Amino acid sequence: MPEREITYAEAIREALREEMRKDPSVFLIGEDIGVYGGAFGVTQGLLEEFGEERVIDTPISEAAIAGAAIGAALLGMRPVAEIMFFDFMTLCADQIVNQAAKIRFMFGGKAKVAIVVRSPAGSGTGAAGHHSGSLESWFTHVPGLKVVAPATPYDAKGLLKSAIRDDNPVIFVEHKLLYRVKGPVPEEEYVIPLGVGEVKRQGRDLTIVTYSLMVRRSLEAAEILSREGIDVEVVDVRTLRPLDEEVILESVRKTHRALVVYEPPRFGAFGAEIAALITEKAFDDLDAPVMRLGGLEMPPPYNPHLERRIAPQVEDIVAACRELVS
Amino acid sequence: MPEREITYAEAIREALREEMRKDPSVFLIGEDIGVYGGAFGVTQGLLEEFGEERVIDTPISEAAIAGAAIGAALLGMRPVAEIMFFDFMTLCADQIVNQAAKIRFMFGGKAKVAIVVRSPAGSGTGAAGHHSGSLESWFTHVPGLKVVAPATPYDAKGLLKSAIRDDNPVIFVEHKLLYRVKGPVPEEEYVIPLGVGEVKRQGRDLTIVTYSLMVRRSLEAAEILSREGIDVEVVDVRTLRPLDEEVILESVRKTHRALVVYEPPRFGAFGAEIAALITEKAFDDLDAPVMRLGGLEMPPPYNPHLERRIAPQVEDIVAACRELVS
Amino acid sequence: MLSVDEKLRMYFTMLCIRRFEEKAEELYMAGKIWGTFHLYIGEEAVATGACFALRPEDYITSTHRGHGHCIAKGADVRKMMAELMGKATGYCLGLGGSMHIADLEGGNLGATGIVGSAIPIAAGAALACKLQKNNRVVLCFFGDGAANTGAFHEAVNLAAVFRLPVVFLCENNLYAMSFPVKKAFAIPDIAERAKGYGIPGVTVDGMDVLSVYEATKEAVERARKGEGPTLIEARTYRFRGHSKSDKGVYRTKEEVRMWMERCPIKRFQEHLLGEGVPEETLKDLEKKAEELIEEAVRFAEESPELTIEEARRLVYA
Amino acid sequence: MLSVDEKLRMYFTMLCIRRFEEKAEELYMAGKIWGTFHLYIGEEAVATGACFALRPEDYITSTHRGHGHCIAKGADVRKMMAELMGKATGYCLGLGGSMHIADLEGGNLGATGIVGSAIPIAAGAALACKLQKNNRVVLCFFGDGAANTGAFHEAVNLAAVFRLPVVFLCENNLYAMSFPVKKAFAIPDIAERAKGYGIPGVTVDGMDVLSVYEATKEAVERARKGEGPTLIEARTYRFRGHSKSDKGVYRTKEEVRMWMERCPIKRFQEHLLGEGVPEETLKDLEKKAEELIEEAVRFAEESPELTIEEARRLVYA
Ligand SMILES: Cc1ncc(C[n+]2csc(CCOP(=O)(O)OP(=O)(O)O)c2C)c(N)n1
Ligand SMILES: Cc1ncc(C[n+]2csc(CCOP(=O)(O)OP(=O)(O)O)c2C)c(N)n1
Ligand SMILES: [Mg+2]
Ligand SMILES: [Mg+2]
Repeated sequence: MPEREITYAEAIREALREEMRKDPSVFLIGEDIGVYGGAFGVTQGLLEEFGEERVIDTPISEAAIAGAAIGAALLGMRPVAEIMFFDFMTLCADQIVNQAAKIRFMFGGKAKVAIVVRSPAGSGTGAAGHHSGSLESWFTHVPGLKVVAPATPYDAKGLLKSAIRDDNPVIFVEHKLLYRVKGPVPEEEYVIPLGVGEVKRQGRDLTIVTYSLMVRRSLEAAEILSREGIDVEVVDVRTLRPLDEEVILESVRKTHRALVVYEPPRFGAFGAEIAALITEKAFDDLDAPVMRLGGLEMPPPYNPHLERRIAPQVEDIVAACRELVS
Repeated sequence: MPEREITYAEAIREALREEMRKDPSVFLIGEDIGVYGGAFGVTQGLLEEFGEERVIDTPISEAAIAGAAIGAALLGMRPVAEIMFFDFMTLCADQIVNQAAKIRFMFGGKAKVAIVVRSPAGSGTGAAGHHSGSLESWFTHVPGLKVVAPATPYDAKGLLKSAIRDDNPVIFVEHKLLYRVKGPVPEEEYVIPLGVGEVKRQGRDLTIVTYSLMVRRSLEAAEILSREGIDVEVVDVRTLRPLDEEVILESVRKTHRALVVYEPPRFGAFGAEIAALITEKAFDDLDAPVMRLGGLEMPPPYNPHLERRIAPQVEDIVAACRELVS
Repeated sequence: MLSVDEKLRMYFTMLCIRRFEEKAEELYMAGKIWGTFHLYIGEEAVATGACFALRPEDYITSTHRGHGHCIAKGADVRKMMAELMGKATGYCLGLGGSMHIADLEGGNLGATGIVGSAIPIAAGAALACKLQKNNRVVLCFFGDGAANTGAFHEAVNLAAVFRLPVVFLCENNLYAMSFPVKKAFAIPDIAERAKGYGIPGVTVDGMDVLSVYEATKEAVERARKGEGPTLIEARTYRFRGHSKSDKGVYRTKEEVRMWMERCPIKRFQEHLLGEGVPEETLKDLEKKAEELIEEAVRFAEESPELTIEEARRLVYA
Repeated sequence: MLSVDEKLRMYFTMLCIRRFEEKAEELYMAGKIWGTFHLYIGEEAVATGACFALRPEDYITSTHRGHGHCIAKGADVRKMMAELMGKATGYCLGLGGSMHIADLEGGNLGATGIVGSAIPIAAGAALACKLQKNNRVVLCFFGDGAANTGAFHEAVNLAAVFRLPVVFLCENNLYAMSFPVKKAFAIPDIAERAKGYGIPGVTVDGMDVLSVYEATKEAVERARKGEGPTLIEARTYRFRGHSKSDKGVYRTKEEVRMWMERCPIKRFQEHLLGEGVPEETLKDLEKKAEELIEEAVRFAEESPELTIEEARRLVYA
């Protein structure tokens, strides 16, 4: 029997549905997630199955959404909050950073904030400066949080299930351009542990370390490069915090060259952490400095030709790889 | 005549006073900055001189403070907003990141958001999890912003004057433990351009790249190390965005070893950007991988002995340097 | 009292908004506009009535549903259409698009994609007006949904306690995306919120341009006299979906039809005819609006795009 | 009606708060407590009256000025004092300190250093109560200053539209740090804000423990019956500075003296004497409170501190 293929959005929905069926303490809270089904249709149908008590539409109040999730979690619930666009995470940053991430520690380890905050990041939809951001780097810098950014339907489902079961606050970074991408997802239940990366493609000549949409683009680039005889290994870290150092280092020790690819503006991003880490722990294995390919230093422009330029495209990754092995 | 010495807080106040005297479009807005003089006394006396129209106390409404500054700036004013603790920047993150930083670009370069947002960061005052944060790394990752973090009274004054005159939004990171530190500040007017770092101590054996309070600690460490025959160069980047790459690279090309020292949690911080940059641009000059010494991965604890451990202390810097040259 | 001439200018503005939106929709369907946008069709009376109560040198702040505000404040529809088509001749050089149109020279301080976020900015602009003693007023548009954001609360209170020259105009179109006002508020009138800030609050029929005009006029006068802000709630309705991705499952066909019957343009047209304006005159204005928008499309289509290098130079001043 | 016994328990609670705070101040002066804190002296009637209207299984959320809430909710003062002294036996193992005391088992969901930030958390806890159908109520303390944060607005509205079992108790002590309520609000009563959310609002004398008790009792009952939140404003005053760094330049000596004369403990004492409680009984309680706090100090002083490795293990579950 051929493996079933579903979209990234469907995979997320399945994870939500399965965890909600299994555990009555899981509920969803966010804007327009009920009858509207979410701005990207991710929660479509869940209101019908679980009712208004567990699929909770709210007013436009991001801080209250996050805060309510935290408060409910303190009483043992496992809320999954949806923040409609990642740009709006700035509106609940206090709740996430000062409350969700710190409460357990500040309260002497006696509290548990088992929340998931799902939010779509990324440019490429023509939505311009306020709906195209990728601020995941911010949250990787916050002790107490976990940050997950899946690249495939399979990973999205398995990681979201783990995130929901995790007793810590997890920021679950989805990518708008992946929602409609299909991939194999088995019917049987599975979970993918947080903090474990995966080699998405084996290769000898260089390692691309990346996550989310850029995994897909990197794999495409690798295919093109393989025709030129450049054999690229693609490491998908999947979880940004805690980071699976070993999967990265093992690969780099084999290929001796590393390219970190990421969508947010290049400067000050999480990609720098990966680059620094590789240099620190595999310096003697490196044949060339770790290279970074990030986004341009500008807010997302509206014009689609310009918008396309701000995030690394397949051709940019191809060019960077060529440069790195030359 | 011996040079005049004033504190970091006084230097900031002088910069505010001088710019307010010079330019009627400069005004201050924030909580308890008037009769109270600011939580750390920085704005003491300014209400008396400039009156309630230009030293504006507000309700506890951080988003409105930032937004009001932005709105006023659109009409040609040059507001200097004070956010009482850097942790509270999370409450106006939307206004700063989505509005202040992007407005100019999104509006086709036709708007000007000449605001300064001053805020004290850092641990060490026993104020625990919500009043000890160092989130400057976040803002270094935002195109459209500038980020400044002075280490001395002299720099604080000169950089703040430049920040106020700058036509872009500037995040001005102050450090609580520096407020009472004295240093020479001339009576005559001067400014220090943004984006220009400074070698604070010459040395041959290794380069420490750092900013803010850690400059002071690094200089102390360098003194100790010099007695052991280890000659440390200390580069204070002063401005985090835009970063003065040359002053860093020139130093590293000379010493061949680099240690990046910073207070925020080590992982995912701006220090990684500095480390990655050095590796990229001075790989062949490095005798050892760039080393990072950052804060521990935990929220600021209340207990003072524990609190002391989360940020690099002089002895930690000394130890790291010893390791790096060994 | 408004002269017939002024009323005709108002009518023309409403027509321009309607035609602009219909044309934008058409271009979107034809693949000439990308991304998404939020049409103002049905709400024309609000922006028009409100902006006509302003002086040219006054300011507005706008929203994601901002085309109407922009036109009512006197924008050049050519530059607006060029912006929607991402062209270098657009208000934002094609960098902002529908959700970020600003016309700073014309006093439009800009639209925002973050619901509620322009409310503090409007307060700040009003603060600047006060400090600069320039006798100007800021008119701040926002939706019912925005009234539940923290930004609304902080900014309205700030403006109230500082007695800033700003008018807060809540466009209550009964929905924030799919979320109905009756679920989002436990009060019947959003204007009631004014009481918590110690400012006047008033609810007006947002389908009647003259009511909106009168209410705004009064609020603007208060503001200009230094008596502080007013909260106006204009009850209106959007005839289209929330944005281009709306499947329209959250409101009934009857409800939409009922509101469409209250079309603000038809209603104003009837009023004008009743005042003795010849039908001919109105038809002429319709034609003129049509032409203006067609010309805007031509302009936009012929315009060039920015290069990435040009864009790069605009990040910093 | 409260029995004399219950009233005496209330009185004892107020005494414990007062003594705790005085002792904390003394220890701070002696260098045994570091950082800063915000004393509740003068406001004892609010926390006490309010918490006595709760059942033991109900919840509270607290603020930076939280010692009183904590004690009134039934906390062990030994663990509180240990927390202030940064000891491993403290409620938060010395990691939270004054501004972050939580007593989750006792139903105190915790204090916060970010003004206003616990209000959404209280709403969320109330949401959980509703979902869990556990018949519990959440009492949310916050200050007048917090009522101007966006978090207040979003959370109170959310609770109102969802009819959550939560009571919002605004401790209006006339100042947010140095900023007076009369400048921060353009309304005389903060309780007026309730109107904007469609919930009942009531202002009570926060220096009278019985008034606070009655108002809270009624609100708690409404909440428990599923009738949604209430906003209570308790007028009170802090006798000390805002925090340890306050120079006290923003209020007059007369004002402070005038309020100190209304001391809630003295007032309740007079009431009890009036009810025929022997002076002896009250004196005994004073002594008992004194001893309790002394014992707390001893406990705290003898307690160990956490190691950094132990702390490190608490960041993640
Ligand atoms: C802070 C924020 N949250 C959510 C959204 C997504 N969103 C865009 S418009 C909208 C509805 C806005 O409703 P309202 O303020 O009533 O304006 P309307 O669209 O009805 O004109 C929502 C939820 C957003 N843009 N910003
Ligand atoms: C969001 C935020 N802004 C500012 C502060 C600094 N601050 C701490 S307490 C306080 C005053 C709070 O006033 P109120 O809510 O009335 O409580 P009170 O101190 O009077 O009990 C301020 C401004 C803070 N902790 N959090
Ligand atoms: Mg609406
Ligand atoms: Mg107060």
